[in-house]
Amino acid sequence: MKQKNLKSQIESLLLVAGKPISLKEITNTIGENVVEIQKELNGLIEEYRDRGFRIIKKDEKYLLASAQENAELVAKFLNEELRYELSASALETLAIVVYKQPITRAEIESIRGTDCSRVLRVLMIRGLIEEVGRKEAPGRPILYGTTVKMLTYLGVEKEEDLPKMEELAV
Amino acid sequence: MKQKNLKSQIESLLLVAGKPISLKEITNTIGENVVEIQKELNGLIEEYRDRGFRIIKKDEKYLLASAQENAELVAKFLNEELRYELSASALETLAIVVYKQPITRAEIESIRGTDCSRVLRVLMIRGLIEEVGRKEAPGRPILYGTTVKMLTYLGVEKEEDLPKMEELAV
Amino acid sequence: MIAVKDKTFEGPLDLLLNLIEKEKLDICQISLARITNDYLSEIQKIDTSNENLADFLIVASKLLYLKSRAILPVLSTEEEEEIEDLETQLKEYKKFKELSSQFSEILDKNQRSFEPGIRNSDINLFLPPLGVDLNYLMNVLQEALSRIPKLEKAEEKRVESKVTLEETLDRLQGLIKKSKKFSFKSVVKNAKTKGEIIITFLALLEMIKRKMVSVEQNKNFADITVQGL
Repeated sequence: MKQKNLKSQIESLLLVAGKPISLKEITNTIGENVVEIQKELNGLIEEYRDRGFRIIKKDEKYLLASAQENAELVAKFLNEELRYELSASALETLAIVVYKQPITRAEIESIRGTDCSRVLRVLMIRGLIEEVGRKEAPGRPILYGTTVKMLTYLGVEKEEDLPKMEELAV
Repeated sequence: MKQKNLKSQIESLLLVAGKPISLKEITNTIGENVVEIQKELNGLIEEYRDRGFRIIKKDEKYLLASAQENAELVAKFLNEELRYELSASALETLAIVVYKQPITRAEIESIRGTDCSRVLRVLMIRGLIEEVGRKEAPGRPILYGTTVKMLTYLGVEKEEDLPKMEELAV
Repeated sequence: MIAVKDKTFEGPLDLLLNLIEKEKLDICQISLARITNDYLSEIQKIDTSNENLADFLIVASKLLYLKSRAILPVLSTEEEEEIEDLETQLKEYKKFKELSSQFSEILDKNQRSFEPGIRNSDINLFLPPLGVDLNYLMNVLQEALSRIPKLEKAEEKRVESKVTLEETLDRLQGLIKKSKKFSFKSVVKNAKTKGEIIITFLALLEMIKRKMVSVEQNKNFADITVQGL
């Protein structure tokens, strides 16, 4: 009974939050042992795999989102494109931010060998990347990182599910 | 298999809608027999009885909400969140909505140069802005405006009394 | 993105990578030296109005360093580093190019999640920000709006300062016709950017290649005298 109750409470919080919430926030609100909560949360992640929900994990925070396999249906319902087109430059820049975050614009430009201000603006407006701080360096340049939206956009549950950089042979 | 699929589809739609939707909207989107959908929906209503979700039916529309028995927990969570003053980005978004209403999310984002879904959500939860209609444009995007309470708070009787902003084109 | 004939490239490194892969070479200094001429002839096809031309020229200058090392083996450590830089940079870039094409494959599956809809408050409340009035909001708005034009102005400036390879070539040809002989220093003394100097040098190389001029330099880093043929 208690377990069921805990699961129900976590579900309610995930739903009303509508944004990524941390294990700590859940634990503090419910006032239960963090190990128990983590266990229930992991159970929910599994359980949702054959439902219409999915739990997306980013930076130890959890977001209740729609199932990947219903993507086309949801896009139709929202009257939106399934995916807005991202240019090859934007995708290239996104990949750099994914694997090198937090990273400054100058650092991205030195990898790509070309100006990135416009693509960065596109990725910001799309919510795929965000400012995550300032680098302790002259001029204190902005540092960019990825968002949970990047994960929902690509349709993966967590960053670890993305292709691994180390596996690439050059 | 097909039944499960249908159930999953309905769940995804209820989640991304975030507001009450009609049986007709669900049926039209999925493109399935209305009797089947109704049956699945009833099944979900039953199933959720011992979970953290609840499907609330009002005026022939269905809303995915949190379970009543978790109401106290939900209120605690939201109050915790609302204790904080508005962030600089929330204030900026509010300013744009106040003077540019009715305005779509994409328009706000092109002014701010960054994704705004999260700040819009914060402003909506706090009762400062609300959906005021749809723009007659491709995709019929949602238009946001201030709530009557917010206008009153600012000392404005009606929207038309706000200082004109035409000279500052978007 | 930049269009070169029927292909588009995301930047100079993309073009370089493409040339190396076309020749089935590994990324190393020897292959970079080998494709230098191809690179130089490719960038001459670049639409001269492209604002990213300067980025392509910077890489061109690095390639020229590399090639000149074959002729002049004595280089400063700074120059050595610059060459190694290009090799490392290209290897790194290739990794991300590969990753972004893997991202493309993921996207092609048409499977994605959507965030939950923006919900009205589950508890009905009105919580206005403290001490905020119309004037305050107007200031915030004007500050937000003032950030847009700044971005456009910066781009305009970029476009203005651009000098194309074709234009430079024409100018140098004009000079040769008029005076038979000129010094390299004199033609770059009014250059506004490093890119302009590089482009002038490239134009000069092109003229040597087309056997339009001969050049003379007495010692390293001295002025170059250009003579019409």
